[in-house]
Amino acid sequence: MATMTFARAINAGLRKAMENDPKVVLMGEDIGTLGGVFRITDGLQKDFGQHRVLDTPLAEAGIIGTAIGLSYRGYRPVCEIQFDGFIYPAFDQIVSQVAKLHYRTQGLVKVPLTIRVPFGGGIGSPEHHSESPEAYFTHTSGLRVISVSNPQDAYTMIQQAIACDDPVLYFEPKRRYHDKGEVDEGLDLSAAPSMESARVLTQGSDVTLVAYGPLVKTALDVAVAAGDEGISVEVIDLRSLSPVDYPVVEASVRKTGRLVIAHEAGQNGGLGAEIAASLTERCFNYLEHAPVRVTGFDIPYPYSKLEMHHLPDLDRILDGVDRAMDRPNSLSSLDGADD
Amino acid sequence: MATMTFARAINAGLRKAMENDPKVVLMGEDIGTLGGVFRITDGLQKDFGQHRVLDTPLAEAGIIGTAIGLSYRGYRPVCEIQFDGFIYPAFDQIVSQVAKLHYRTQGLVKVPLTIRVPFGGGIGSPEHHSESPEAYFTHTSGLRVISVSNPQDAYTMIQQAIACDDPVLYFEPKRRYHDKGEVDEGLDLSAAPSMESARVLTQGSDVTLVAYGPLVKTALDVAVAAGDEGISVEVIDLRSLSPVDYPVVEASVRKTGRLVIAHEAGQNGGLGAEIAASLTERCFNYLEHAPVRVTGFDIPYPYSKLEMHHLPDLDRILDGVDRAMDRPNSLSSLDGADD
Amino acid sequence: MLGEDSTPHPQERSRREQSEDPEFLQLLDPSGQRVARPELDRWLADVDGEGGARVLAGLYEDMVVIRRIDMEATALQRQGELALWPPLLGQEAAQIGSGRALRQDDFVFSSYRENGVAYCRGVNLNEILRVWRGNASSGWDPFEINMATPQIIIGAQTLHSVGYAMGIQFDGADSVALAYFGDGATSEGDVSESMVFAASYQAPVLFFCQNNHWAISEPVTLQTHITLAERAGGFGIPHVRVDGNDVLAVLAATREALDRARQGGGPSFIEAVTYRMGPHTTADDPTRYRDANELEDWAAKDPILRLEKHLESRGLLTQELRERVAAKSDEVAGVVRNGVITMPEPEAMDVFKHVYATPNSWLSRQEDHYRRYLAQFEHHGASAAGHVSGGQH
Amino acid sequence: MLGEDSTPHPQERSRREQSEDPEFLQLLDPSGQRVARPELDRWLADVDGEGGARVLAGLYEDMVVIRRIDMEATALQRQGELALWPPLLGQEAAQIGSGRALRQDDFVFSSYRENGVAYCRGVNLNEILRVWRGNASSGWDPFEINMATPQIIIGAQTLHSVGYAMGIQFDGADSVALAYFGDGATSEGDVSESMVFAASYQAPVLFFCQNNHWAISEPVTLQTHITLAERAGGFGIPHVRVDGNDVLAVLAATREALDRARQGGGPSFIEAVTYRMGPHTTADDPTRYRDANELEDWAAKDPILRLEKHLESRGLLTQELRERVAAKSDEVAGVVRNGVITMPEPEAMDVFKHVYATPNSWLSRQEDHYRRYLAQFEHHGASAAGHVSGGQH
Ligand SMILES: Cc1ncc(C[n+]2csc(CCOP(=O)(O)OP(=O)(O)O)c2C)c(N)n1
Ligand SMILES: Cc1ncc(C[n+]2csc(CCOP(=O)(O)OP(=O)(O)O)c2C)c(N)n1
Ligand SMILES: [Mg+2]
Ligand SMILES: [Mg+2]
Repeated sequence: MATMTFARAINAGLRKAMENDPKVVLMGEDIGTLGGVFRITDGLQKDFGQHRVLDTPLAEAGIIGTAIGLSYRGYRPVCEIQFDGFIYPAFDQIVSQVAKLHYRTQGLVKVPLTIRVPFGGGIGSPEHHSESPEAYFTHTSGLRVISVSNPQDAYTMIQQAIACDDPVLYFEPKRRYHDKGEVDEGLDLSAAPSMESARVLTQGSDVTLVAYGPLVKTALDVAVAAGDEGISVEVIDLRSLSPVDYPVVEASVRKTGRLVIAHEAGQNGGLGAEIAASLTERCFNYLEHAPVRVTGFDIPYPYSKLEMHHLPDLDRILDGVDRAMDRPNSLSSLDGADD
Repeated sequence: MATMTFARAINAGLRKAMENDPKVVLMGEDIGTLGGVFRITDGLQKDFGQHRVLDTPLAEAGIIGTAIGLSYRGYRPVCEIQFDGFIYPAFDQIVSQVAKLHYRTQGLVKVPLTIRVPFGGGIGSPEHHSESPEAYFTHTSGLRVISVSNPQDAYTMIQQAIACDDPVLYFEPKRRYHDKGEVDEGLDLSAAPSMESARVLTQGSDVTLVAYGPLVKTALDVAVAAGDEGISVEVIDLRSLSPVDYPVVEASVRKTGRLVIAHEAGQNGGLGAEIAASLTERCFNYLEHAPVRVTGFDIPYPYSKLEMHHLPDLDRILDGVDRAMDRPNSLSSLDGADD
Repeated sequence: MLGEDSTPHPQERSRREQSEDPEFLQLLDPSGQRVARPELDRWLADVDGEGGARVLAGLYEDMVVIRRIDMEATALQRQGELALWPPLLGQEAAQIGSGRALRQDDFVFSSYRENGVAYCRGVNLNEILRVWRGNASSGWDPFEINMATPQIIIGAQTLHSVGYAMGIQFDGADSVALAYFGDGATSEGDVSESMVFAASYQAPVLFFCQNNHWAISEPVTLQTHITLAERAGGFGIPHVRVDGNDVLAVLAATREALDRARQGGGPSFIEAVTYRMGPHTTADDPTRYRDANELEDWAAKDPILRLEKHLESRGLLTQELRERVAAKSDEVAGVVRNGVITMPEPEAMDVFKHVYATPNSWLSRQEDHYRRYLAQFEHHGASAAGHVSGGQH
Repeated sequence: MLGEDSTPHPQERSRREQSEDPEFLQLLDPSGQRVARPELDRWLADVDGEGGARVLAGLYEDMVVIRRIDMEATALQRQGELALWPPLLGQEAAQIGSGRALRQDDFVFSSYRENGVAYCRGVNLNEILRVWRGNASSGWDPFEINMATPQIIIGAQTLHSVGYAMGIQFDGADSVALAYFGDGATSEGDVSESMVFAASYQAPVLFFCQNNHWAISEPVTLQTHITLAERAGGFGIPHVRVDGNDVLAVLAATREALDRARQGGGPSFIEAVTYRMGPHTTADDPTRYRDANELEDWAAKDPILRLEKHLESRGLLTQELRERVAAKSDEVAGVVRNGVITMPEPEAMDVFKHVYATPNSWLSRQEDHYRRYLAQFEHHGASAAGHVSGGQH
């Protein structure tokens, strides 16, 4: 066990994957000499050489498109998209190629690509640097989408993503990069929980609170604050966004009868919509209140002076918990009204 | 009133918009001399000239990006994306520019762009020609998304989209292009229902069936077939996919207590998820069954010999209606089971 | 001052297209005469040397055979046996000249029209039309013939070829990756980015652009006012413009470029100037946008005709050759036709296959539900989904 | 044969960068001497003629002033008054030389580093830093100064400029659209596509590439092995490579290109070879990736120093000029600083403003809910959202 930052844990996981498999290559803008703008790949080019850690020309479609070609040749590329908002130029290659190649070729061509995306807000950046685009990818068949919330998972799941024969979008909550945690670097991958599994972080009986990535930490704080008021919150870290580990969430909701989902992305068609719809389908008769979504607004990510208004925080999520619990909340006055 | 095909109605609507406003220009691949691969722009270049109807180089980001520049200069470009699957190369320009420019500039720059997208399956095409990408855009703040289901709406709403100061994605159900209908070409736009409004097509008391674009016709067939079995279906054509006209759907669901949503796009994070989640939030106490989604599968669009298995058809939607009605259905055997 | 304006007025373009252009590589003139180009002769040693007759006959056979496959496919589409077909008619020299220059360990990434190249790679002719019948998303095993299956997203495959070439480099191999694409494709951002990457890493890739003058209804003059070969120059990539209807010029240029790549010389770009004599696909009606005259002009430059003239001038177009080639064409056409009409139909549950390489809980559930759904119809004796009308519900 | 390999070995590149390159346009040599270039002199008639002293003094003032604004902004960032700042230090000649060549009715689309160009356009200095303080998504009214607000998505604005130029064409006007972008940007597909469109329609647009040698930590040699000016040649666009630290060369080249566009001559491309003397942004640490020596070399080529030498050689660098420029710089810096520190704070509900131009029912509801949410805290006497801890809940 070692204590390390989230950023360092990803670095260590990448290093481990590269040591274990010579076919693993890293590609991206500024990831070599500089070690990435967040230093996630710090030192790796020095240790593994320029052919294992490639600084690429400034072109995202180019990065993903050439990574596909490398997959054909038997490589397992790990691509860094510098910031969430810069993934869109590569969207076509991801949606029409990466996601569909295995299907299109009847399973003959595997695309064991990992696409690392530092995502989400809260660090005071200018526009295009704080996006939460995960729902675009969960809606894309053929991709797997995961998001990590703590150093241990960051370390383990980057290796699982790389080892997986399917393409994986790996969303890193950039505002948590400096958080520290214990990491067991000796952990045997095969002993680790599957990358597809969700994890119950706190046992609770009143309400299920589902989060992923950056808001898991906030969700844990919510559980404590709500606990102080006598509300017992079961926090679930989704970990896998596509597929979602529904059996775990379902079991929890059957127990609590109430569900709150939190994410930074906008509400309209965000992950919360799918989870609310799926859980309603699965546990309609157990629900005591409609699933509640606490999300970013459906606006372009705002400039930094206002981002704390956009991001669901402790209070906003607590308000959502109150709503799910039929306690007084910000929308109480609308109850029963045709709003 | 004139009887015309769906395709012809769009053509007539474009012509009307171009006559009314010299700033309206059409851009796209093969839309000039050829009149578009679906002939939607047939004859318009001949009548309005090469500066009003531009054949563009083969580059979708280029089409949307230059249309943005034209917007800065006061034009109202209407861009044709030849097929749904070819919109992804333009995704960055749409998501990071078209959708965000008005917000970014505090309302100073308007982008009154219309992006026409022939979408959906059912015409036996090869891959990338039958996609239903609408949910990517409904999840994108700053865009309006509409889809038309009949010649009259096609005619009217293309004009409304062009007249709108916001960017509009206009999804055309390509497999309905040859359907005929009555079109009132004299219709005063200001008298027409708002482009944001949904429309109740059949009054019903047992279940609300929500559809849009290509499946509206199927939904109407479902209403007839279900009616034969004594089930009264209220069919709603959404027309606007973002924003959705929730008050109309909500009123219906409060009445029927049951909701079925049908679309061709995959289920995971599709429009059905948002509608199910929103309606559950809005009418939880009125619901007698969880909202039911009947959608395409979460697979890349299959090759044409299998597309009828992917696309929700009359029988699949009827099965969904049965589910919503708690009648025997394909999943009855799972009822109560932890599936 | 600004650099010389190299942009000819659109009207001047036709002039530049002429074979008089000294930059335009032609080794067989329109009358079928072999034009000497000392600097290139080493690439045609086999053609010009002793065994030349055999080599030329081989190229001739290939060109005739792929035209026949193409015609057969068009016929099959007209008869309703195929959903769609993109004819290669007129592009036989470009495809055979380049395809026959390749080594088995080279790897091809193509568009949808390069079925002649697939033929050179040894594609199973039973499989080549699966995708056009609508029975599969793609046609063959890419690793069996070292050629990716057709790419419909215009230009996307060029990046794949560069990535593959980077892998060749990492492996220290001397294979080459090929990217085939059209004149229209050159406008797509992906194609430019692929040249950026190829030049940056000096990857062993050959960009092979078939300029067939049209992108559906759009003439190449809409995409560029200068030659497409020059485009590559802007990225620092060696390039050449060849007569794409001259199989020897294509063969020589391709061999030179491949050799350069094998020697570590990095990427090259070949613009093969040819003509799409048929419609864009069987769904297209080219009379809506192009002159009958233009087609006639190009019919006179037919690549097979050109090679026939050459063979004739060397006394090689024997009755025996003609008969052999005709017999082979018939045979191949039969295989193709038979493959199409006896192709097994896919099964409903195949829609769920191969979406993922590893099990996926969400999709498995969907699959299970659909199986139950279909089973209902069996209970009721109906044949299959989509065939049961609501009335029978 | 394949065209000549125009790709120099990476090591050879530095040679080509030298001003000895005859293709490299320089009108002030490093010692500040005016180099005669007869074919260009007509573009500098005002500089070389009677009123030249005034023109040169103006350019000098501009360069010193924008450097001062830049330094002030960097200082404000260091003091925590700005969230971020992308310095233009070292690129003053490129920005002033081009910015001062423009007409009021031309329209600029830039990246984030062209604050010197914005200065030339007459930007309100109170507004220029709003976006970097985090108080707005963008800085100014694009239509007031005919310049779009900064673009962060690398290369995206080049397409906008071409579209705008197409609009100029439709309107029969003789304005020009400008696209400013960096060396790194040239690799993005959008930039290539913008050249395709510009060349196809012969749109009146000027591509102005500031090759400052770095894209964050990536040297320009990673993006290309040949010059960036040559890139434009591949699209059939006239191009020139100028010494971007020579304000007169930049001015002359820009004037020529603008004139060409106004005359209907279509697009042009200027590569201004310069150097980013500061970090990429205030968040960057360039010592991690570049040599101190390199910086020193370029410090010797400082564009302001160069112009000072020239002024000196013509006896124009008077005490009066120095004092006037210093005073102006102080004044401007004061305005900027004051603008920043007195900038009004945005209000919570502003997050919902201007998402749409027309009312949107979905968003209005969200806005209403958030208003109710915030109102709660007022009832409870708390200050604002995000400032209330869960404990007080
Ligand atoms: C990204 C994308 N945009 C548009 C299309 C539609 N489309 C199919 S083929 C074609 C023309 C391609 O022309 P070219 O590259 O010259 O190849 P050719 O068909 O002549 O072989 C177009 C526009 C597509 N398949 N992909
Ligand atoms: C599409 C996109 N990808 C990546 C980035 C991150 N990024 C910001 S600036 C930059 C380097 C740009 O270099 P260059 O074009 O040379 O301009 P310069 O900063 O030197 O002015 C990068 C990679 C971005 N902003 N947009
Ligand atoms: Mg073509
Ligand atoms: Mg730069």
